[in-house]
Amino acid sequence: MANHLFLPLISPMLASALALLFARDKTRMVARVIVLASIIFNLIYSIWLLWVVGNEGIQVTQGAGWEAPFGVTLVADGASALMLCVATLLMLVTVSYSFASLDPGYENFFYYPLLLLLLLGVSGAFLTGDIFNLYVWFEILLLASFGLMTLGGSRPQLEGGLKYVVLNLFGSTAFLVACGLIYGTVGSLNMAHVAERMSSVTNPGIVTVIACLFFFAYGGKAAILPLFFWLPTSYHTPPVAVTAIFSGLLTKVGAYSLYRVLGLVLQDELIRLAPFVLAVAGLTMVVGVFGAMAQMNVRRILSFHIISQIGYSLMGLGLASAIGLAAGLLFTAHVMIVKTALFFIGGAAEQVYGTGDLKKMGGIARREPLLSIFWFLGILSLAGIPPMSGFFGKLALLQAGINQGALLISVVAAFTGILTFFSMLKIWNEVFWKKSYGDMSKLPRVTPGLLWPGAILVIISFALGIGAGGLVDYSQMAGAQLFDRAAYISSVCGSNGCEAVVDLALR
Amino acid sequence: MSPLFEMLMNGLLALTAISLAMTTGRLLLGPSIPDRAMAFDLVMIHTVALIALYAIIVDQNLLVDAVLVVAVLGFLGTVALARYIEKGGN
Amino acid sequence: MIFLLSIAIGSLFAGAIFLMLRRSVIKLILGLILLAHGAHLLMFTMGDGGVRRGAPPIVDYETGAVAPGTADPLVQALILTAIVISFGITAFIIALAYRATQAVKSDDLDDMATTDRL
Amino acid sequence: MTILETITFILCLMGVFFMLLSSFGLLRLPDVYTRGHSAGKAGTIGVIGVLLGVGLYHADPLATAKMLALIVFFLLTSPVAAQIIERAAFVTEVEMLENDAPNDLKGRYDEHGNLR
Amino acid sequence: MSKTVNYDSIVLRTVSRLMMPLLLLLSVFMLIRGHNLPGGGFIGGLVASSAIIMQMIAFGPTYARDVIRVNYLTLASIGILIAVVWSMPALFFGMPFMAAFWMSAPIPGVGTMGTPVAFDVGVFLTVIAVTTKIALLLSEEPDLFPLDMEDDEEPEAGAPRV
Amino acid sequence: MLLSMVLFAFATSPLGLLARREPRALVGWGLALLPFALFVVLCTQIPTVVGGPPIVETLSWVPALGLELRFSLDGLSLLFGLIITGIGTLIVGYAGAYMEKDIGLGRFLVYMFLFMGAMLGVVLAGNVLTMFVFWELTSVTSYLLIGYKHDYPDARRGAQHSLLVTGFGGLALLVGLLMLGAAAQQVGVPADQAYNFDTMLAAGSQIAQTSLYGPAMAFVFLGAFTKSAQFPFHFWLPGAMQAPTPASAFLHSATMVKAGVYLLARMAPGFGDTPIWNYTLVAVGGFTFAFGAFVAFRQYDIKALLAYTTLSQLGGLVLMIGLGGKYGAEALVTLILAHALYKSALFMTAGIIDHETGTRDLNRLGELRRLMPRTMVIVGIALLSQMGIPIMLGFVAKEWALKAALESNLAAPWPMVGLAAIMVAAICYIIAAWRFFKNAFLGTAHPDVLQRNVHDPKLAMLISPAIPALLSILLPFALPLVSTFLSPAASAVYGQSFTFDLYLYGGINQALLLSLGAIVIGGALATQERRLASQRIIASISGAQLFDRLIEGMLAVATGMTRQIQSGRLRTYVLYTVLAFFVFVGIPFIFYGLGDVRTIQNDTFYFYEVVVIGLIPVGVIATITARSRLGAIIAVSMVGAMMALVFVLFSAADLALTQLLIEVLSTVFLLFLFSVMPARFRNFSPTWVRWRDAVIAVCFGVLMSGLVLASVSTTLFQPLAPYYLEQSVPGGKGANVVNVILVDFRSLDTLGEIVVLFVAVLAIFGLLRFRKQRNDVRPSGRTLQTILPGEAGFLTGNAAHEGDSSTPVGKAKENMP
Amino acid sequence: MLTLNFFLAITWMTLQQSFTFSDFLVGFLLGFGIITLSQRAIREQVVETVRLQRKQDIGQYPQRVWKLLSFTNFAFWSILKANIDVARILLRPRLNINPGIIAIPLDVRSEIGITVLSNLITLTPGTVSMDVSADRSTLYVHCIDIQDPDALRDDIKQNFERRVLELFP
Ligand code: NA
Ligand code: NA
Repeated sequence: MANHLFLPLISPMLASALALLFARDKTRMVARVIVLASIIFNLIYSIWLLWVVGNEGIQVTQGAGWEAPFGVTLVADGASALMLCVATLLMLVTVSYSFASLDPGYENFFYYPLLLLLLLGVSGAFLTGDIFNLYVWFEILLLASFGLMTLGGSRPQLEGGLKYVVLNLFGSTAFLVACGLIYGTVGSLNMAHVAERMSSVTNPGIVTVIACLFFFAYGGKAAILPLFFWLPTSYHTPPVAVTAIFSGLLTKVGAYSLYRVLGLVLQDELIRLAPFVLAVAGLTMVVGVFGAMAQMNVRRILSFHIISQIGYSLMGLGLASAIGLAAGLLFTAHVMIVKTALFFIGGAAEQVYGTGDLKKMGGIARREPLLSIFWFLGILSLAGIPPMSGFFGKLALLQAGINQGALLISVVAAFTGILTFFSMLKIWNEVFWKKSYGDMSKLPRVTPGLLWPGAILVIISFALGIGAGGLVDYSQMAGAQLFDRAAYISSVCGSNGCEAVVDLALR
Repeated sequence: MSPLFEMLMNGLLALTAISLAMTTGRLLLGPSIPDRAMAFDLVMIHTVALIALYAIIVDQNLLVDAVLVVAVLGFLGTVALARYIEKGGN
Repeated sequence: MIFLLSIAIGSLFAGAIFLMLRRSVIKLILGLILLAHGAHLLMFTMGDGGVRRGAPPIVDYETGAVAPGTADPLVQALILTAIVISFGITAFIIALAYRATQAVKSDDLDDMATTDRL
Repeated sequence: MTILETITFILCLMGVFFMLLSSFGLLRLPDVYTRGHSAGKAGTIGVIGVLLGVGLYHADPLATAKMLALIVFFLLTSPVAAQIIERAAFVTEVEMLENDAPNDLKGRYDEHGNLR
Repeated sequence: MSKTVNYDSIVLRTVSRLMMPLLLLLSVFMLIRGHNLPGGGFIGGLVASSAIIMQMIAFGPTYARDVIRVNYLTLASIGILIAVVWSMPALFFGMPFMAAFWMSAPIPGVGTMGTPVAFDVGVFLTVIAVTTKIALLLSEEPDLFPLDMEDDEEPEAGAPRV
Repeated sequence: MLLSMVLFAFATSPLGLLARREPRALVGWGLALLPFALFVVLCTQIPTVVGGPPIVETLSWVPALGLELRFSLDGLSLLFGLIITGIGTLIVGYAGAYMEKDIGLGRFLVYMFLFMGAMLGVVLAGNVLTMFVFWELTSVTSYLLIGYKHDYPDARRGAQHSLLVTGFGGLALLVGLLMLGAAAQQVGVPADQAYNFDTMLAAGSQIAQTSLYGPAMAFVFLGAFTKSAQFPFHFWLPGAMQAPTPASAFLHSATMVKAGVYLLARMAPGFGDTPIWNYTLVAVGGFTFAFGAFVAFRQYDIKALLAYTTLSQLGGLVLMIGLGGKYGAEALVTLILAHALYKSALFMTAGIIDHETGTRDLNRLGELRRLMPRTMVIVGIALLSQMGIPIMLGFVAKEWALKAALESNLAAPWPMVGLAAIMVAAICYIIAAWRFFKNAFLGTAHPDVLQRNVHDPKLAMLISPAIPALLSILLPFALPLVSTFLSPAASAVYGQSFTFDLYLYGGINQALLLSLGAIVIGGALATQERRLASQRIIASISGAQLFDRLIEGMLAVATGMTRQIQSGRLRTYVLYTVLAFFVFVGIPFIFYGLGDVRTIQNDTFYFYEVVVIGLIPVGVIATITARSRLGAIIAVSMVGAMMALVFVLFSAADLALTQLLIEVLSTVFLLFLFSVMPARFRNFSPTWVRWRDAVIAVCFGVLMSGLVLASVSTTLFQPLAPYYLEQSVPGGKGANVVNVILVDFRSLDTLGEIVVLFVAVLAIFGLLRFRKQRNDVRPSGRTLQTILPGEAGFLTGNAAHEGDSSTPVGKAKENMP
Repeated sequence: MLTLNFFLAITWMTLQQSFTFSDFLVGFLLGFGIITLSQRAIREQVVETVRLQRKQDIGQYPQRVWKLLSFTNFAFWSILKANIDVARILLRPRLNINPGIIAIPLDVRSEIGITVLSNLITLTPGTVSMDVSADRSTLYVHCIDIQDPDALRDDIKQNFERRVLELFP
């Protein structure tokens, strides 16, 4: 029993409730300290968890002490631990960027508690081993994201936010329906138990449909091809820090859920649906990057890239193999870090200029050399240029794809890379290299508080590239765990499986 | 519970259901908003009655408290509707 | 009974979709409410043995004895959770729709299309 | 059928009759104000009848007491509901049946909805 | 279309006032009995906030805010804190989070107490606070705007001409 | 040693920043010691390499992906390594003098050093993935070098073209290499060695049998051809001349563009004998050879002229690899050496001319024989080598190229194709060289040029082109030495160890005659250079413009598509989403799920149940058809009440209560806020849209009904419900099992649920109370828009959307809890 | 207030369906808490009623209990009669009604009194209260079938208001 798995959930819950009590001008620092303490605690914990999972295998605990499949199980395997760690890291950086960039007004309106609750939802989603519980965490993170998205109340935020909310709710409803159908069909919600029963289900037809429904639901959260509208319509509207953390976390939780539920629980169905998944993956990559090419605004370009990159994560899923999932995880972890970094850096430029419009910007390379260096390294990482972490994500995916004979998707994935590079270079050319139209000397400089959050993430991306060996090994371990149903089931329910537990309990 | 009583009570439930359907007819037809609001009030009253009758049939005392809450809510809903009909202009 | 319920569920979803395809903010919200109803009712039919009459999942307090044919309590608990969650979200959407309407000065959703303009 | 059951049935029957009556009236009466009569009176008495029946059926004085409390609640709230809806209808100028009967309320509301 | 409306309805005010304490009592009742009969923290909490919202409707938000003088946001976080804190003891005894502890004997008039009950109280408080606060927030918003929207459809027969 | 060399190159690159200081010419030559050190180290390895097997070093990096830092030094690597470091030394010194007045020299040299490290990595790599890593780095660093003068749009454009084309090629190459690796694994090479050059090439003939081989080669060729500017990917190379001349001289003559050639040469031993390989390379290489030379002599810009001869020359190199055989290998390595020497000299002198006269336009230049005699000598020597005039190194190389074509083993037309290409190129080179020399050094110059007090540059600058030019004429007198040095390189290309001997005169043979013939014809035509240059013999194919069109077209497609998809209208999004639902769920349901639908349930039902359930659709219809806002809200509430009744009728009292409470509270919330919106719904949509939506909605509803019927619980599995019922009292101390589940069995759900409510209230609070004018707050209030006089005003941007005149921040603060 | 507290305690016991001392205690404590919380809401009304009661002597406690009982009796039969009247009207083949609104001057002053009266009027034959004027002087009543407005007015004043006045000022 790894009861410590509750800690990353308790900490933000308590901290957000406490920070709320101090959300006043006078006690602002107290609230900040509480928030920071909670996130730092979570970060330390998740790094430790990464280590523990790496050494001791899957960690399991049962909520309220009720044995699986009756209670709510929390499970940490390689994928969860990796995602948890990256998510918490991003949150820490985001909070520090927010300290430097946001008007104090936000603080009085519970910006930081909302961030913590977002982290709570994300962490819960990564750790839970129960499909319905996943729904609950999803709703928490969704609602927190709604709040953050619209906090500030400018017209674009409200317009974009409304669409964001409605389309996400549609996905949530599909998720809920899928939960219901899976319970109706299989009679359980515990992932391990469902996975076990799946192997002996006698009417696989409806199960395939349910798998499709999950694909639709999580796909919507992950912003795959025909379900991504909510993302580009809204992501550029809230403050930079919010966009950044959204880009890092939200769609990735959707991708993670796809990995977890389709990759592990409904594995047989995934294998059956693999060509479809790959087709969607390829189209998502291409359409996303085309969207990015069409944009002339820093954050909107980056937003469309999120979609394109989800295509890569989806490709890892569609390969329907341990190696594929491992590659997808690696890519996803990388893109979480780099994407957030790019939003921070682009956002810093945007804050200096007061606009994200490429046509109006220029001249930053001369004025802010450090910012430019990190941006350039960031786009290299995003485009998959070695030795940045992006290269290894791409390499792993392409290698897995080609080794499995999925040539078409691999080629599409490779060539989407150049389009990605193209549209990122557009930003580089227009914002950094192009001469500024105006006299920039009167504009404020980028403060260290705005520069370093992104820079640190870029440095991490670089370090992950240099130390890619360990990361790739970890991701392959995680991928293998993710694809190994038997091991998962025996970790959660014991070596005899969940059905044996049920038989014993109901004898 | 004697079979006859059960049958009769089922009949009463059916009648109440018919009554409910008729009320819904007014809710559909309107024509004015207060008409609909009034129909809504009566729908809630029917709900109370249905639950109460049903409580007899299934012999469940526990539903009685549910009736209490439904009654409160029916009132609250109707009052809110009436208030906002006045406020918002029809 | 399941057949009838499935028709009701279908009608809830159909109504929800139709309303969400309209341009009025309020219709959109009502559509979302119906959508949630549909999902909840759908879950309800998914309980063990479908739906059951007159057998609430309440056991004898003293002995813990379970009457045969008692309804599935788990699915009820899940729906309860889902209902409360959708309540929170509905409240938020109401507020959001209000603010959006206020900012755009129109209740026409097509007037809220500026953030996508290229 | 025991006596208790018979009494219960009769009370419930009465209640259901009035419920039916109220919904019938709701359909038949010509304007919202007259429909208020049907909803406010028949609905109340109908539900009270049913509640009395239920209260008696369980033959538990405490359950009956609870039912009586509920009946008082209905007597208190149901007419209020009917009358504020009628008021709302009047304030928002829902048409009345045209006839020669007096209308003392006409023109008594000022522009703020205050009744003189 | 929007006009300043007199909220004063004597009957409504009277009935609402009468019902206020009764409904609050009912809410606690629903909370406490929830463990054995339909009810519980959610239902209880919702009933309590219904009571307060009824005041709001009858008297307007300004008054309702003063009916019960608490900071609802603080109350909400206290509710969460109660729910979480009472779920934590198990962790210190090497048991999973939220594992239940029960008193050996029931408290007369209330019933058996245990951490799940305390948890339910947290739920109760959170639900009251959240629902009421949302209602207060929404009701205090100014009217949107007098929209001059022409109807491009024929009015229904018998519809009011406002 | 190899690893430390590459690391040294990267690690010392920041030293380039020293060149920010004066005197830059001196600092430049000082910094040239860095590449020179590498050059010396490589030179010490010559004996080892000439004598024995390649030196291999390995450092584990990402073993799981078959990527290890594996370096190997053989003759070919050594040849390239020496060219890179040797010419690199000269260029760095030259750059110091050339860019003496440019404070950016520091940055430039950093890029140069990085590039040099990357290039060394490419040629020293012993693993295809290692090579790819450095390959990509050369693309990136060359991008930075080409775009060095990024204030100018042309520089940005040239840099972007170069990066896009080579980046595209790089990705293709990666795919190709991975395919080769996969093929290698298929034929039994262990996964951890599948990406090493030696093992992969050793399995070359087996790999060529696999189905992956064809596509793999196609992608590898794409990579190599783009990098080496082969037709039709040649256009980026002239554009890349936007780079400062030292960079052009280094990248686009001596090093980077040869990376593609290097790769092909490296792979030749493994795959060199397959038809795909030979014919593609001969065709592409040959055409580029002739085409580049043909276009070259019509240029007016010296650098463009040089660029085209370069790409022609690259075609020649590819042609040599394609022709194969020992002669092919020998010709290849000789050509590489000769070209590296004369072309770097020419580029550097072109830079000198530009630097001194301020122009590179041949129409404006002239008289330089008088003004810059030393420069003239250097250019003259280098041009002679390029023309392949006897006793120059270029002559030897050309001779060997002709031999390679004449002696080729390829099937019938291909050797002739190669021969023709060589002849055309040789003739055109002479015209081009004469054109350059005559227009620059003879005749008269434009008055503007003469005003600038043109003279030979100082030694620091002149020495760099002088050394390779001199080598071009001196090396033919040390041909045995050169042969010894080149033999291992040729062996590496050929795949077997052998030695060969270069000579200036080997008797009268076909090759010599053809070579001399080309000189004669070329010389004859050269007298007519002005006429030839102005002839529009072929319409000038501007690849760059084509490429721009391609990009513009793609952008247009992207914009159109995005505008179409991302319309901003929520209902369109919902529509797409619903249609996607049909695709994602509906179609699978029809194929897989229909069989599970059990339409007839053996189940009795009561009249009142039918009515209650039936009222749900009725309420839905009432909602849809309601014409007023409140009417619709009431109808929805009615539906909610019926839901609650359904819950009551089917044993879910808790649910019913919760449902009802929440229904009424939601209604109240709706009423709170929407009482002042327009009372009636407007008829926004035309009738056909309504009908369309109705059909879609009904389909959706039917689909959901079908899902219910198909998956409604059966006795497939043992239900879990009994456990909760049985454990409720003993374990959960409560009789209401639903509540026990909520607060005990699945209390984590409930905790999450109240957190949802908690989040909701925070979110709503912020939403309603916090109103700001702008999204972001900047440290100071200034923005570009406030500062710019008006330019930005023309452009549409976000600012236009932010007309929300709501409560200022100050008021929001008052509303604090 | 104490009465209210006791009342709440008893309500609690009713809800709990268990009349033990501990239940009373819990109910009393809860009642105390609730009253403390919602003091503002309740106090105004209590104070007003008591003030008006002092002004207008409405008899001793035993008498009032008796009056309450007789009032209940009266109300019950009136309501039943009212419903039968409505039924008669409704079930007639032709609706032959003459609805209108009449104003009735009020003597009752307390909020509770007005509420009880207006509810009673709503529940009894042919009348539904519509609103009370702001100065509490006039009650407006909608009648389903007005033949003689003055007779109706008298009837309400004599039968209903008098009885209500006996109980509430
Ligand atoms: Na999302
Ligand atoms: Na729950």
